[in-house]
Amino acid sequence: MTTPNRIILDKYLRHNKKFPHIWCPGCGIGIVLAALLRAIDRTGWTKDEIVLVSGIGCSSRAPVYVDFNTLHTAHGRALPFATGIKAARPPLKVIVFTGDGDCAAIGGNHLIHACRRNIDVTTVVVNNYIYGMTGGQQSPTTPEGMKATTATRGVIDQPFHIAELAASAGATFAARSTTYHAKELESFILKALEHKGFSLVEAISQAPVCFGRRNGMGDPVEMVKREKELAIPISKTADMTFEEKRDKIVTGIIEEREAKEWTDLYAGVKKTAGEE
Amino acid sequence: MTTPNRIILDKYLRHNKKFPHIWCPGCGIGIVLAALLRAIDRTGWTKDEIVLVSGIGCSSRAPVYVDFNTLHTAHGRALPFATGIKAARPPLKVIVFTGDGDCAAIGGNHLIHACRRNIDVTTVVVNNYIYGMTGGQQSPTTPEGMKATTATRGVIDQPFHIAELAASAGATFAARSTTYHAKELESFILKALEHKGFSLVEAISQAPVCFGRRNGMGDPVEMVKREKELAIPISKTADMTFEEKRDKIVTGIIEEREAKEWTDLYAGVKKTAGEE
Amino acid sequence: MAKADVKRKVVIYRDWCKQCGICSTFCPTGCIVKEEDGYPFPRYIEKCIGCRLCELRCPEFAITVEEEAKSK
Amino acid sequence: MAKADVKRKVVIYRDWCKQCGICSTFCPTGCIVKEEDGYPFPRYIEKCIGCRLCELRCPEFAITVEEEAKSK
Amino acid sequence: MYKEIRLAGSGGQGLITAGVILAEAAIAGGHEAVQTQSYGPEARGGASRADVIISDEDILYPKARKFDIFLALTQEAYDKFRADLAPGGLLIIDGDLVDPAGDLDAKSVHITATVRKNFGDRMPPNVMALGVLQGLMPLVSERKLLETIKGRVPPKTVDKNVKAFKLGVKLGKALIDQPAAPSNEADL
Amino acid sequence: MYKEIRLAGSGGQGLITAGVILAEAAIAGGHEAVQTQSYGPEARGGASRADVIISDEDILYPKARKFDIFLALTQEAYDKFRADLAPGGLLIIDGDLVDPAGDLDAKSVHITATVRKNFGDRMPPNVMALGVLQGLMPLVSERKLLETIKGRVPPKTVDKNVKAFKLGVKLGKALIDQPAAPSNEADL
Amino acid sequence: MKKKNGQLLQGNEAVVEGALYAGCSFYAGYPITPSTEIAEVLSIKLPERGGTFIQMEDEIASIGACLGASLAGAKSMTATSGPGFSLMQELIGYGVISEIPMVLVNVMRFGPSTGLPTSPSQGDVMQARWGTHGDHPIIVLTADSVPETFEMTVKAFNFSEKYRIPVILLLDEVVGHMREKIVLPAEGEVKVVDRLKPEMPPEWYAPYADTNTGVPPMAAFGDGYRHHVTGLVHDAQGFPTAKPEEVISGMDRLFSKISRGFSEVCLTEELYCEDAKTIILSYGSAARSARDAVETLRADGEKVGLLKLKTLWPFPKAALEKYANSVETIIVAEMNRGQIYREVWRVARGRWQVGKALAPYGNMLTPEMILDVARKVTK
Amino acid sequence: MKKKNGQLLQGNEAVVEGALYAGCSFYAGYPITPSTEIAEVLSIKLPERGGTFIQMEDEIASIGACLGASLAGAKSMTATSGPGFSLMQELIGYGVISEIPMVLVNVMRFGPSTGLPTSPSQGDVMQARWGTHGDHPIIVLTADSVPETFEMTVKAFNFSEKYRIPVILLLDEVVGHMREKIVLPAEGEVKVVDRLKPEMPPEWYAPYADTNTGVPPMAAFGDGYRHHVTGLVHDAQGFPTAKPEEVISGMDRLFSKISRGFSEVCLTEELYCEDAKTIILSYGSAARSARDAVETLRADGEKVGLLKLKTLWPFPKAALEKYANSVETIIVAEMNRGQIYREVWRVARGRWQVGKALAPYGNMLTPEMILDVARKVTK
Ligand SMILES: Cc1ncc(C[n+]2csc(CCOP(=O)(O)OP(=O)(O)O)c2C)c(N)n1
Ligand SMILES: Cc1ncc(C[n+]2csc(CCOP(=O)(O)OP(=O)(O)O)c2C)c(N)n1
Ligand code: SF4
Ligand code: SF4
Ligand code: SF4
Ligand code: SF4
Repeated sequence: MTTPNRIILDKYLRHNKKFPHIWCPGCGIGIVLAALLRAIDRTGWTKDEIVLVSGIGCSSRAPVYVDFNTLHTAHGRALPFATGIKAARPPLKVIVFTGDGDCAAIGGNHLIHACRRNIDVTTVVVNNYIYGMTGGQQSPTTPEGMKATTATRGVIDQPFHIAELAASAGATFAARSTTYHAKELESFILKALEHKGFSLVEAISQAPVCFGRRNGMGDPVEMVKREKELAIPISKTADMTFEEKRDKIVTGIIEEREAKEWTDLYAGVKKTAGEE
Repeated sequence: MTTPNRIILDKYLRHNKKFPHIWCPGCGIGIVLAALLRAIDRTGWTKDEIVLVSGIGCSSRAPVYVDFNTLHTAHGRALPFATGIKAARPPLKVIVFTGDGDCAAIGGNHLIHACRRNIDVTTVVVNNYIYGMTGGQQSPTTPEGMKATTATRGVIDQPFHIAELAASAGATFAARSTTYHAKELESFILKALEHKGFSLVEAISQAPVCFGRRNGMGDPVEMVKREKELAIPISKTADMTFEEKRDKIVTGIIEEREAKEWTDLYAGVKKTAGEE
Repeated sequence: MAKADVKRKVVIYRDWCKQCGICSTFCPTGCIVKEEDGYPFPRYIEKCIGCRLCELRCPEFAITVEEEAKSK
Repeated sequence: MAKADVKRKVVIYRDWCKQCGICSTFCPTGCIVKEEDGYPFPRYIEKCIGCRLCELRCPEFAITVEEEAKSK
Repeated sequence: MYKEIRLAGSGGQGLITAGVILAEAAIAGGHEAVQTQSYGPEARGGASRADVIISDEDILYPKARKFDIFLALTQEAYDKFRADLAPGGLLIIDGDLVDPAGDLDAKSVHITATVRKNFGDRMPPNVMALGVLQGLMPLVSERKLLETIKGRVPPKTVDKNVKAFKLGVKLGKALIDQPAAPSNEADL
Repeated sequence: MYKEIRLAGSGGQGLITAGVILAEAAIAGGHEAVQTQSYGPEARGGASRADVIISDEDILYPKARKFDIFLALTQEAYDKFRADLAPGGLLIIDGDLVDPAGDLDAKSVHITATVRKNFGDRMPPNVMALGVLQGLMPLVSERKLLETIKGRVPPKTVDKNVKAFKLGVKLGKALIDQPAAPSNEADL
Repeated sequence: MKKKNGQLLQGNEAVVEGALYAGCSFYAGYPITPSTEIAEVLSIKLPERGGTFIQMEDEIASIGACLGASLAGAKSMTATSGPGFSLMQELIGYGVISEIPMVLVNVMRFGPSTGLPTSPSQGDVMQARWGTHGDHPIIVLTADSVPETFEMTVKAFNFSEKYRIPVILLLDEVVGHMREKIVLPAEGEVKVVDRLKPEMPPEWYAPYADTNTGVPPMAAFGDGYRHHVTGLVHDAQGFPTAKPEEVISGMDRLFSKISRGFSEVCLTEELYCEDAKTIILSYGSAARSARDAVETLRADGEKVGLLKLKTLWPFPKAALEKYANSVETIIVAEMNRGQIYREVWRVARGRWQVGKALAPYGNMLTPEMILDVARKVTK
Repeated sequence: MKKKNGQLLQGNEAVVEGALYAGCSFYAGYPITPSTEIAEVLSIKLPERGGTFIQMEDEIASIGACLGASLAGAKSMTATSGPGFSLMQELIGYGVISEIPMVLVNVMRFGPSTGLPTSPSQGDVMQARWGTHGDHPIIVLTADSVPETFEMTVKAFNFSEKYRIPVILLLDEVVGHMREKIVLPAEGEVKVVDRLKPEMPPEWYAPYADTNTGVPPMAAFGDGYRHHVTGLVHDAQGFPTAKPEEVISGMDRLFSKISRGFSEVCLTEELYCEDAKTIILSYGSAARSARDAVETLRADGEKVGLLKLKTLWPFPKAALEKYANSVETIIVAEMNRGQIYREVWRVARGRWQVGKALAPYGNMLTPEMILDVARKVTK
């Protein structure tokens, strides 16, 4: 009988890779990856037409485990590579799997420009509020006051809200969910995959070893509970002030609109040019 | 008698520089620079405490003409330099003068992160919708359908709206005006200078040679008229749809809020650390 | 197939499980419990309602919830 | 000082002027006109209301609008 | 033949195009030609100049150094480069825009004014300038030049430009009082 | 004296700290010491190992190659590095976690279990392991070791760690049946 | 629109023509003087032929998109100048270790930093060899004329496809901006190399396996050969490894695939070298002045030859070795402070003297400047 | 907290101590293994002393912020590893041409690209010299132990301030991560150099004027000496220029200010070189193995010496020249494919042979590997 995980195990995991995977016990990256794989399965796409692209980071290690065309680029550069792949061969389904640092720190410019271009790439960001792979430094999403190895007295910068930022840069689909809401997460990712244009799903995730421990957040279970408690659907935030929303995790579809997609438009340019 | 321009001439222009300046006849950069200088004059700041920082581009050539501490950095990098200056010596008044390409193309990541950090730097962007210095290539703000040397069949990407993008990245002051509205522009810049935290003023400006000519927009006068016609104050846009606003220039203060500023917060960190 | 007609099996692949405790904690029925040795175990399998939350939330792909028609 | 008491002078520094036409076009009173040679000139100085728009919009820092109390 | 030609003026006068046309016509006529141009500190408007070297042998060093022909359409260009004209070289100026201050060698033509008068404000003087040059000292065949002009100017302006060129040739020929350096390439 | 020591186990057992303490105490005692550690493919959790070289002369090559002492707190560590123990070297294992499979040289102690029993789950076994080592083969003065421990463990845990260390020393001493390589550095 | 007598083309336009001839179907770039014309012309021509032009947000994104497009099967190219070239360095290394073909054109201007942005220079020669971190092989070509620019652009694509490596075409501003005569070859006249595609069944495909050339076949994403690509050191399957034997064989193959091709890759042109006591070694636009000087000297009866480099890296050592017993002095003529000059000393090993004729101030090296140096030597 | 017998410190921590000792008051950086500890420890210690630590969005921003802070008067530093170092290349050139002091630490790991991110390597040696576009001078220091790391960090600041140039401290992972004994000097014990400030009235100040050292005094923004700073070639006032004479004098001064300081800047250590027929030349952690090997060989009666480089660039040629008449072979021992090895051939000019003992696979070079090579030579 095929349960979701059976499908993942049989169809999508690379059998020549070493499992369990490298992520720390209880780290949420695996939950996000599983949600992505279930969503992919629901699209009906073949593995040959899917390209999974990442940068560098714990989350960016995901592609190695899964049996698609997989590409582990340099830190922050997943989106330019993805853009090149999609622009050069539009029938490919291009998905980026990235972390908050990879995508919003060093990769921030590529993120906003991919949004602006509205190119048909789906980005799944594992936002664990920290740089995991390098051992727990502040990230652009670390909430104010939290501790990190480079902010032992607490972070003083404002954090980015990745989904909102993406929307305001031009992304035509942007949503946020958490590893606690694994099913909702899956459904948002599915919507994102099926959306024509640039889409982004921000998955709030626990990083027990490199973030939770330092901030006294308890074990992975406590961290997942926290996600449950802090989550508030966007539909309920209309009357909330900035301050009230500040410590919440606003979940839901932040942006969804139709707009012409880049490769479609470029196909038009080719057509005109060819006829000139 | 001291008229605004007399003040500029006597007090702020570098007398050993060659005038008229290098900008093409009718180009709006000089109008934006003049507005900045008038606003600076109104702050009462001394020239010694002001640092004017730019990147590379026609607009980024401004600092060379004015008698402050001036810094002409590399393409896109004005904000990191400005951040270093401000963080290292907070009493300095740090102002960035940049172009749409410099600030929102190659410099886009620095822009959103300076906004996020809410560091007390004022950025004045001359948005002329084009890369001027390199001769008229598409910029991230070039409106869809417009022509550029690298988009002779018309731009297909969505444009950034810099002030809105800055606000959503965390800027605590963001405003937009045009060279036609030189007085309003001056007043927004003054507000930005006096604002504590990261502030940005987007100045829509005509680039007759590298943009207007290619797009049949007529001479500088025609281009300035266009600004007048397309401008619509933000107060009147509440009920407008995305499509309706699309071709307009929304002017006014897009964002203005109070939030703790980075160097102030860091002063707190120093205090705590020193007492530990 | 009516619920009552279904027989469930919660298979936990111990070789991959890192004992994070997520499945047992969030199992809405208390079917899975964390054993002495730290590993989860579907001790009260009869309580299982087949919601698959354990399966979806396991970071290790280590759980599958299998259902079979009950042989009457 | 009442407006009528003021004498205005619109000084255009021709060496810096690039003849873009902005000042003359947007002068609300028609005081400045573009001459044959392409340069602006405050031909109808008496119309000038001292709004300084020409000064503020000149990209070349080439205009100053000066005011003096009229000698009665 | 080995000739270095400099066409100098300001951006918008179309002198780069003129240089390109000249070089292209030379190639079409079986010569070697190299065209270079100067860029200011930035790739923007302002002063502009195009150099062409036409030769019957391989052109190695590609930059003009002592030009045989110098056409100056602005005072700035004239002042800057006059000294680099080879002794006995041909100097053409737009007499309305350049004051040669007693420079007796200068052949003065009213190019810009003639263009304006005949074709209006928006027409650049470049093609007529080429005509003048051709009239004075033909370096390449007139037929090749005309063909090249037709290929290089905006399609809608072909007729006007052909006319301008021919007018230029006339102006040029009229200037020949006694050809200082008679060209034997006239009938290439 | 020239001794290479490897302390190996998994992340969270605090073996890097143990290595640092050992090296620091050696320095405080007037020796030279170098401490190095391995990093996996990333700077993250997982396997962990700390090497210490203690010597009375300059230590040039800084990496341990044939260790005189090897402490293994996990099976993985034991399997991976057993072969690199110098002949006659001292091998200490946590008997509850490592199966030495008939390795007769292994000195087996119940470090982790003893720590758990006495100090609870959250206490790492590192300092007790140092005690065991000290009991078995003192390389540096016990006083210096204790001082260093006090300076390197979290302030709130100093007392517990001192106790753990002393308990370790006891466990270690108890293991000495007939000291295979008697140490004459005991009273440094 | 081929012309009988050839046509007038700018160096940058010749890059465009060469790229299209070689089958380039993807360009991503960010404008910068003096390379911008390459982007501008391609933005018009690529879509006419079904190819794709995309302007990216910066140079890092530009090379990233090119590498991505190449992985998707396209022959891709970007062009830039010094500042952008510096920014691309990290991903050049990515292309090398992941063995992704692409062509990177750097039309050099005077640096460091913004320097003199419209002045010619050959200041990025050593950077092209060493600019990215870590040991790595690289292929760097150059050209001294418009026709040679076309030729070397095609070669750049050919080498990049054949050896699975980013190839750098290093032009100088003079060559990039000058217009001269070129007779464009007809289709099929010049050899065009396409990358080797795998023919085995997908299960057997190892994207980084050793082969008899050292270059494994390359499947495009979407071709049914699902595989993994990473900038980490990887095994033959493309998966990360730190096993010493796999690191050694993987890294060694990376270098040896190029060294096995040295004789094909190292291109030079020689003139009067056989009996030369003095050889002037030059490349790019400086080589035009060098040839001018050599012709003058030969006319004066001096035994002087010209060795022109068309490949800068790997350094064409063998071409110099050939004359090790006959030449007394090699004068390096270049537009920088002596970058290839250093290299010539390195390979000299005391067998010949090395002189230099340099133009390191954003100026063009003239024949006279070379003659001055050469005459001192030959005297 | 100074300890009598010294204290145990990690190499990266020694960088921190050296920086603080030298007066560093500003750090901007982006984490990367194996340099991250430098940032982490400074993030704690800098604010305790009134200094500023800021984590930037990437490495480009990090070096940009450091250059800005330096212009505002702070001694500033950043630290990174290969990938970040590649990204910083453009702005290194900016610092050089604009003459802005700062220290850039690169704790090398194995490349190219992500490579083997926790494995040691000395693969960025040539990149440190040539990584940015255009001809430029640079100072690159290295260290082989924790105490030397402290010493060279202080020197890096001193040279950067004295010569107004970014100084690169090139460490390898082994040195960065090992802990060993160090006796930290008391305040005043080691010389600390501060930048020369202008003393003339502001109207007379020319920020890029020639002086008797070639290094003009440097005013900080806010000191009342309003001036212009640009990455374009500039005149003595700092304003852009393309006038040949100004380009020549400006660029020449940029190089000559460093060459005038060669004897001070080029640091080496020598052991048994006087009578050596074979010299082992090494640096960084490889030099520890080299010394080990040399001691063994001397004990065996071989005439072998050690030449340890503490300065990599400018290449300390004079230290080799000294033995040009006595040495027969110089063996270069390094952890790459022979980067300094090439350089030693370059300066050899046929006077000595050059051998190599390399560890180019992310491994540490051992004394045995060096002995193997050396014994073949000495035999
Ligand atoms: C150019 C460059 N800079 C820095 C690094 C070091 N680095 C690797 S991963 C990482 C951060 C990863 O954080 P994130 O993207 O949030 O992923 P996570 O590990 O938390 O999943 C950093 C800084 C690098 N590899 N390359
Ligand atoms: C790293 C780098 N890439 C590209 C360039 C080339 N370049 C100089 S200015 C410019 C664009 C300027 O556009 P914008 O900032 O809009 O200013 P404008 O000239 O329109 O005022 C570009 C692409 C450069 N100098 N450096
Ligand atoms: S280091 Fe952090 S992000 Fe990485 S696997 Fe562990 S918990 Fe997850
Ligand atoms: S399927 Fe639901 S009820 Fe059954 S064990 Fe899993 S979480 Fe518990
Ligand atoms: S001040 Fe006003 S009215 Fe007077 S000339 Fe200027 S624009 Fe016209
Ligand atoms: S606005 Fe200024 S530059 Fe333009 S025409 Fe008037 S005075 Fe001249």
